Amino acid sequence: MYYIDLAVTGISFGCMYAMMSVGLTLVYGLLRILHVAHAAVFALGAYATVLAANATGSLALGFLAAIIVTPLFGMAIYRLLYEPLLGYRPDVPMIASVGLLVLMQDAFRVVFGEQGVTFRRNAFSFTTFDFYGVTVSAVQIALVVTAAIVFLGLHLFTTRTRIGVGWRATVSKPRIAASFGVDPIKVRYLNFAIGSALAAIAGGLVALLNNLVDPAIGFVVSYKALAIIVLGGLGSVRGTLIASLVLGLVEAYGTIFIGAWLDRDAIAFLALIILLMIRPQGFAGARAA
Amino acid sequence: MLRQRFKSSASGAKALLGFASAVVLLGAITATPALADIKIGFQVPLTGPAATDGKSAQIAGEMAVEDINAAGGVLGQKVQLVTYDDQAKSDQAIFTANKLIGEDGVKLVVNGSYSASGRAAAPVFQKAGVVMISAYGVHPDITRAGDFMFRLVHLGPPQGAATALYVGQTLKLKRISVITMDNDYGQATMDGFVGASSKYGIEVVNKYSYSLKDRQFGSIVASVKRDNADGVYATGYFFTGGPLVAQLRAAGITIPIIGSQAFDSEKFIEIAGPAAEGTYIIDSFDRERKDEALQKFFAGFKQRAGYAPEGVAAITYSAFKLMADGIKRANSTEPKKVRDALAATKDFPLLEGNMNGFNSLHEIIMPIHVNEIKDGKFKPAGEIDDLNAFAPPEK
Amino acid sequence: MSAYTISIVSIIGINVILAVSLNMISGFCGQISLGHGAFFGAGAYAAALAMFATANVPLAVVAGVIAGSLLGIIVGFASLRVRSDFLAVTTIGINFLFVGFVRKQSWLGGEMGISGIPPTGLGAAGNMVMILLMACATVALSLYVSRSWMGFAFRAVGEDEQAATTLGIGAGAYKLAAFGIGTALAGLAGALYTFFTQFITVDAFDFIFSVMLMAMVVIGGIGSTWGVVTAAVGLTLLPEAIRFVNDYRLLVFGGMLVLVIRLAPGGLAGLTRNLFDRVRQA
Amino acid sequence: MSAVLQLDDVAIRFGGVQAVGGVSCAVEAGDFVGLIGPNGAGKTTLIRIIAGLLRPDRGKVILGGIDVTGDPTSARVRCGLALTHQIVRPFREMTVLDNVVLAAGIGYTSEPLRALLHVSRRRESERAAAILASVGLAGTERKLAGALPLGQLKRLELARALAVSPKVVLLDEPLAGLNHTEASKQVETISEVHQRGITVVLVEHNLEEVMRICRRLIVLNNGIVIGDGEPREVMADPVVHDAYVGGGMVTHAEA
Repeated sequence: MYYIDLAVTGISFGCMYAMMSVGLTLVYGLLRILHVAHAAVFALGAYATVLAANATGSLALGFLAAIIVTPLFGMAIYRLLYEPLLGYRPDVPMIASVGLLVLMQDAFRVVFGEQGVTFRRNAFSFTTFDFYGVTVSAVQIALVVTAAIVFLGLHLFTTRTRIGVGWRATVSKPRIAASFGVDPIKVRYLNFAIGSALAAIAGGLVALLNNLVDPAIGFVVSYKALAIIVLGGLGSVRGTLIASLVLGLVEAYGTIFIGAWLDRDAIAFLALIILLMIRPQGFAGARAA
Repeated sequence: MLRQRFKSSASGAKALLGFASAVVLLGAITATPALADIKIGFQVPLTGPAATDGKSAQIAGEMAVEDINAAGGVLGQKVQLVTYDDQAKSDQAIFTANKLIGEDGVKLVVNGSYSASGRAAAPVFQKAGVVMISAYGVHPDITRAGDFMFRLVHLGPPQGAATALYVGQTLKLKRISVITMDNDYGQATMDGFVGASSKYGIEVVNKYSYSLKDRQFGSIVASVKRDNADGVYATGYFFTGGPLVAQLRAAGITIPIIGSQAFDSEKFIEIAGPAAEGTYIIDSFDRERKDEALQKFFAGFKQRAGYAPEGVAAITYSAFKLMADGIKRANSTEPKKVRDALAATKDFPLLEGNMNGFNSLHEIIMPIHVNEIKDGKFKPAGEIDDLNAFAPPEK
Repeated sequence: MSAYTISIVSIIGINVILAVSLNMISGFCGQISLGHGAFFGAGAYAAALAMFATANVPLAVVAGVIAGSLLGIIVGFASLRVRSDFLAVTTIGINFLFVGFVRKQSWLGGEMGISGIPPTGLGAAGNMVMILLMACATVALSLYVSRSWMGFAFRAVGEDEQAATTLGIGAGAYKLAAFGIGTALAGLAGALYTFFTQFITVDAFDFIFSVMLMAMVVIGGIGSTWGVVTAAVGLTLLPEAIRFVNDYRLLVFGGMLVLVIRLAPGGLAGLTRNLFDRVRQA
Repeated sequence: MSAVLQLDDVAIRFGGVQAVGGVSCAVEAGDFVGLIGPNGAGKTTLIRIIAGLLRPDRGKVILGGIDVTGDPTSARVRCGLALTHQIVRPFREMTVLDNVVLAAGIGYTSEPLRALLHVSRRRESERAAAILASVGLAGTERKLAGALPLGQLKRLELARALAVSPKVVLLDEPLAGLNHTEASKQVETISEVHQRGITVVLVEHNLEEVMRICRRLIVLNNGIVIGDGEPREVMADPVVHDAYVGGGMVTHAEA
């Protein structure tokens, strides 16, 4: 039972990481930018969820607010920060992005306070189910289900809809896609909008799970998601999903078995560095090379 | 590359200049000092990971000084607060300590910050002959720096030892799983608990640790569940303890949970919600004590900060009150005299209750209060007053 | 000179060494490193252990330099294997690994850090003079390197590795050299920091600190020694001089980083050059 | 005469494709060799192997008598090989002169420590200026390389190759993308290079020019050498002819 409990923990971590990182990997795939400020988008999503939910008394409205606000923010980042920097080498927008994250994190502190915000009513957080001795919380189930829906939806969107196919084509072969009438600029905005919305959902769920949104909430995302998308072979959605789940599981077991000499954050990077030394191109191979 | 496009940056230059001058202007407005007679230095972490506690400490410090001045000041003089952000970092602490000494000519200081700051600042103040009261820095090094150093919080190890006493004798729990927060406070307190546990017949079933940034404890929760212990003791802050307790309870773990001092915040109850019920918090201050100063502080702080004061706020407030009292008894602001007056403190009323005094190392001697969360409120759950059981180290 | 002035000058000196050394790696040679704090920390811890073992200042400096550069050369080897944007993530990873590892090592004081490090015996003012001398030496070295054939080759490697290779420049050897020199200097800064504080905890060497250093390099003008020195001095003094900056330190630094990259990618150095060009034209 | 560049049974496979299948040849000092072949014949792969960008599955690359098969590009350059890229790769943020000075400083830059210990660039600057003049780029020294038009960049590429004092230069399509006038100028320069005693290996699509200036022709098809010798004789060989016509490449070989 114990190991199953750990696995449940690991899988729910993994789903959470996957939703945090997928936006990052989409941006990288399209623009070759390490969008570190994605973590600020995630944090904004968490704040929007909790604040709107507290104001309206409805969790659904909270999430709705988050997936309206964050895509706008994400697209604004693209328009105001990245677009003018596209001509430079990729380090340049990345450093700007780090700057934006630091700025936003401090801005959250100044605006929403050091203490953080909690849900006023959050029965959801404290609901659990027992499956033959394995305890699963409602939020964990929500995480896994949402992640499944999101990734399935993303898959369908990019294979079945016109705009989705155009999007995927733009990511892999921008010139050809453009010649078939796909507007690459529109695709970029779409990319930021979808990636940001997913981060917002992840943010809202993490807020529920912790029942706390503090200014540091995005910080963990910023570096762990970076490790994940590199592990996943930058730009690969499937690789990101796999890397997230693997990392979630490694952390769930690792916290117990190697926690005595390395802390949890370092585990992700240890895995990352080992992998990069063996396979410099990441899990999913040469797709982005 | 970056160098490539500097030609197009004329507009950038203007924007930067504009920004810089705006900053300078703002600085000029806020930097004008008010003249006052007795300066008390104040180091608090206003930015960085410790900002949560720093903010509370800052508000409490300001309130204390206002209250002191409203009551006519000390020795007929007003008290002026000189506050610096130390980011709870050692280099910034040294830096601001030197600034307090050199620039502001401060002779008396309250360090309202974590150990990393207090440990670094203590030798600097000691060397300069400046009295420092560490409000809530728990590392032993602080008072070991010398005789100008005082501490108003119980050291980590004595807190842990007192917890063991309470868990073993009052709660009568035998098998305990322990969860340590990975920072100096969490570790030192846990060391005290584990060291004293055998004395009270406690068996530590398993030890776990987490980092300050963790908010999800799935693995630890699953492990605690498997341990099948009689109770859980965790060190941490309210923002880690809240999610931890919520997740332990959510996993169906119903055994008693004992939390360390820094769980002490209304926010803890807010975060953990109904799961907070029944949690014991060791060295948490008694909010119901019939004490006018306490109730006034409570109301005032809440109004000012928008949230209820936690232990950190109360102890910082008390530190200023004690400093003022020391000056009064010394009848001088001369650091040496204030130091001697402080060392001789007897039965001084802190917000948390009466302190007995300081020992030879200027560590506080005072019973430890325990709260239990009931109906979403802090309710007294006894005092640990066997002072010998958790006596701090002597010189 | 007041104790305050001494300590601020000391910190400025240390930051100058760190920013200039990072500029050698990221500015001269184009290898973006966001984990400079790790090398700084390695130097600080090594120097602390050396001070406990021998109380010999030169030895502790050497220990710091060696520890910094050893770790740096390991990372340098990693940089040979990974693409440039992977390198940034790898160096972030090194920073987190360093912090995460030291946190759990009781022989390094774990969370408690190491305190009571024996003093250098030079006093605060003496330490400051030593730090300043080292900072000047670092700046001189940086200026020299940028003028030497090595600096020339660094620029080539930073701009186009493959093209450099076809001119007989072994890009790998130069990347290693850049990491080796830059991180040795970071180790030196670590040793000096240890002398200055006599107390170290691992939090002082975290990722955010590395970002601050990168901010100094970018704001100063990546690749320009004088620009970076100016930024290191300015950004250290700014929070001291202006209360607003002190209270909203990260807000201001983050904002400046964004604004500079967005509006003046050449940093301070670029702005001055630009101004100079215009004056000349007028 | 001894071989400055020798290939010994060089072969490489990509997945299921034998891109180069056992090429052996020797280039004598002072020779002027054209390497041609239809698209997909393995020319680019072979050049990348010679340059050290790819490692062959078997066989050896020997430069001036030294086996360099395992060495990186930079080491080969130090052994006397110079390269120009098909797609120009100048250091765009350096001046034209600096681009060449850097190449001329190979004596220093080949060794980081030596590079660290030397500062003066006077001699190299003078040499670089002379080389620039010899390729017809006099007057552009102070411009940023990124600001030059393609025709001049191609010549800059050549100037850089010359500045490393090579024994043999490997020119990868130095005429591609140039208009007629520019191309014939470039051919002239290449001839001058050869007259200075530098061995030239030229990979070029422009068969007309290749036939005109090369002394020897090596023809690749499907990864193997199908013709080697005096240009006219080689092109008269029916095997070569078939390969070209079969490869869909209409040539002016007989013109």
